[in-house]
Amino acid sequence: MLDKNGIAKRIAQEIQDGSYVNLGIGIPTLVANYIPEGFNVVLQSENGLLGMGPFPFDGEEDADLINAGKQTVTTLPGSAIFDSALSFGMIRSQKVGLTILGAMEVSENGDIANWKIPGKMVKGMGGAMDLVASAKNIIVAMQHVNKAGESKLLPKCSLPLTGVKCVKKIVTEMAVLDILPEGGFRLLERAPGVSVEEIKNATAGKLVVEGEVPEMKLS
Amino acid sequence: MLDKNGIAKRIAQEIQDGSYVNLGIGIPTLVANYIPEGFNVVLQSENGLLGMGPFPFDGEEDADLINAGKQTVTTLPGSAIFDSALSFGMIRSQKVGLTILGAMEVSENGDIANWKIPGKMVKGMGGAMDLVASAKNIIVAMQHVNKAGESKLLPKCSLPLTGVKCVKKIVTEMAVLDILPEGGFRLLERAPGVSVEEIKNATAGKLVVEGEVPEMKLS
Amino acid sequence: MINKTVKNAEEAIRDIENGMTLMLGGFGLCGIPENCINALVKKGVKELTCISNNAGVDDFGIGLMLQKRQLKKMIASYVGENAEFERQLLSGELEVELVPQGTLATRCMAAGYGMPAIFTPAGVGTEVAEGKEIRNFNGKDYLLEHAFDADFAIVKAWQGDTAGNLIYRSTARNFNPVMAMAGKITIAEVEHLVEPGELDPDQIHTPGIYVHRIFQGENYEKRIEQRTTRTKSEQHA
Amino acid sequence: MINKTVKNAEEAIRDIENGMTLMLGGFGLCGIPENCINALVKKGVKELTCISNNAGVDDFGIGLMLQKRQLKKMIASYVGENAEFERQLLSGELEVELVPQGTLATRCMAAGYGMPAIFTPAGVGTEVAEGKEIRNFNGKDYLLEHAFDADFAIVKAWQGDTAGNLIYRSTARNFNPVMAMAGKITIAEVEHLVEPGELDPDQIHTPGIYVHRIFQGENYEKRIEQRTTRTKSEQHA
Repeated sequence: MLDKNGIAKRIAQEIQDGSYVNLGIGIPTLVANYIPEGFNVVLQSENGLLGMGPFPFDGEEDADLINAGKQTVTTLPGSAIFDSALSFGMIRSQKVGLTILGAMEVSENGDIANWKIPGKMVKGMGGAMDLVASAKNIIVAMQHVNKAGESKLLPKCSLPLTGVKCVKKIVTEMAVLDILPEGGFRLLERAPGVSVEEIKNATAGKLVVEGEVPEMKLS
Repeated sequence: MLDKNGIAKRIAQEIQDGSYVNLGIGIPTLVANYIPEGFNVVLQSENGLLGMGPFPFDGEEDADLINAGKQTVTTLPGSAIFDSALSFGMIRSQKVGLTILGAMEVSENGDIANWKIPGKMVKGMGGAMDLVASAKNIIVAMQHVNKAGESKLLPKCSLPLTGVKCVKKIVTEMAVLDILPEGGFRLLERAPGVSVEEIKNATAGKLVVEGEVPEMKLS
Repeated sequence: MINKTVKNAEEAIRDIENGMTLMLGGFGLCGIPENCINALVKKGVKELTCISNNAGVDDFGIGLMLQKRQLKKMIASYVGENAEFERQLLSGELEVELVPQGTLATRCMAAGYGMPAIFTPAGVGTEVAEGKEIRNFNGKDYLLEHAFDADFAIVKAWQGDTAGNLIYRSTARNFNPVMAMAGKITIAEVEHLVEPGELDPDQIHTPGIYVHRIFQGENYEKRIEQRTTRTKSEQHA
Repeated sequence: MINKTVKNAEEAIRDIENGMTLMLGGFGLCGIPENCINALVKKGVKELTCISNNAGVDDFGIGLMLQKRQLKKMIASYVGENAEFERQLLSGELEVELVPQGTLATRCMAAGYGMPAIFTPAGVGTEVAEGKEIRNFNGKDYLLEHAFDADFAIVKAWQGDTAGNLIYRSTARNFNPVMAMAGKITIAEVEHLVEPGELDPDQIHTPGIYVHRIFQGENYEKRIEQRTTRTKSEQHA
């Protein structure tokens, strides 16, 4: 089983050199810590920042400089600031190639739900609906099962959707999976020490296992 | 009869203090010279300049600073520069309240033609179609008759239209007229020395004369 | 130039009345018009519809107006930081329209650009699309979303001149420029009000033509929502 | 940051081929990508569709490409300064689509904002509206106009950094920012190419994400089309 940092570490392997990436709140934010040294990857924050740098040093926080998670951040040499409309302009026009975000549920056809539990929780979708409707590549970082022990990889989402047929890949504490064009979660990699059987039991949606499934390599 | 400067001078009386105005090429450009002292009027140039100043002094021309007529101009304290999309954004959203432009023909219902003579002249509409489709107040500055002696105030335009039912007022070398809601050129003022009869003869469209028509006051 | 200066927030919001629709700039607590919000709370104007990306926190920003029950309706994209908001929403006291963030920004921009509606793929196939027109362009579905129509837009900038030109600082820019363009009347509060000519025309973010009233705000708290830092020892992490 | 630098105009346009659609920034001769235009003329690539507000003059700007018959089609708003253009148009050698200036700018912007189409009142009731969908919003008619789809956008900026961030100077900005956003591949030539960190993030007009190739141009002529001046004696006119 991976911890949150392990999930982030594995997802970081999906990031290509020379790419623009949007990281959602939670585990996705941690991915930034594992981008390979020497890679030129530019992080976009949808409130209006391209080239997001690390957190500021203690005492150097700037209330005017935050990311989409409302955290104080920094700029880097070559950063650019813009308004929220242009920010989603570059998202909608697919200049931001990869979006990594969390989810409450993912369905076997790539639907995602992550913004609302009717009658219980209404935080809002923020920029997630725009991101999943537009990005070429969408990777979900989440736990395989919820706190009640129920699978979050479902035949069909039960919660209100954030986007349809958009998720390309899922990384959980147990596995790496992608969504097959014809539907179904294809098991690509197992977390260290996790068996295919355990993943099967934790996956409510259709799981496709082709041949030997390798263990993740986390350097 | 007014000369070009006379037309410009009369039109300048239509400009309100505290307003944003777009001046077309030709006579409208001259209007800037007659804006009353002390008036705060901001000229918008649709290539992307708000607060257009006078022509530069000899030797101080800047190739990067031109107006929509491609003339070298200057900025003023408080000017702003922006791209062409935002420029037409402020035109479309009616922040630029008054447009003054030339015309080849105007019809009695307020249609205007000023961009094309089929088979003969194709300069293009530039920003004129956007301006006449959006501005709240549109004043045409033109000669009453063309070089062939034919009236340019017509029952219906013969040339391809620039915009429909948009012209509010017309100032020519002979007269000031507005367009009645039900159609027709209402004669508001005569140029010094010009009779109602002469204006009637030079106007092919329906001319409405109500009572005594005063002579223009050009201070 | 045209002088847009008013004395203070009270004068700027003098004619905001019960039942009006207001846009309020800012993202989270970053770049919010603190002075105007405080003046609205003091004025006690009610039944407002507020368009803003977030709803503040319980004791700051729009949260202050929520506490005084001044809002009839909130149009926002994310309201997760505000318990009082959630309470009013779940109890039915507050009407809420949740809008994808990009759609929210673009519906503001559309108003400022004189475009009555825009197309966006955000929300296709979700409950956001319910009752909306869907149109396919080049094989992809888009929703038709309408421009906002706000009586007032209230924004916060870093610098402004008396002609209404605005410059924002860092990510406090966020929704402020698109809202500044979108109000029937736009009010800008700025940290530094200067004379025309002191701002470089090439660096203006919001041209003054969009701004109707401007004043220098005071006592900015600029509260930080998520103070995240690293220690010097992490410098080479 | 991602380094977008190429050596020069020849390298920047290396893969522009016959029959492609190009956007070219500039208004009149102001802010045009002189280096790339010269390189395109030298390369002799043909059957091009060019989207640009104007068509240059006979011996400068896009006019140079017209003289060499490199254009199949021109999409522009105003072409009054170019006699060779008018000749090719009237003789039928050149296909021309005249587009209202605001529509031209907004169709570029739409591409950069990922919006497939926009609504504008410009051209309603005129021949520009022929064959186009008209839609009424709030009692006013608008035309549905589609985003442009260009293989390359070629723009000129004043300053740029190797990450592709651009700053324009004065009204040489014009169409450049909206075209920079709109190309499948965007090429920027700049007067001053600097290292990342030398440009203030708050002052960037075009964020580098939109720019694929950048180089420092040379020998800018920056020709003035209408040199208009006043004498010092007119100072107090």
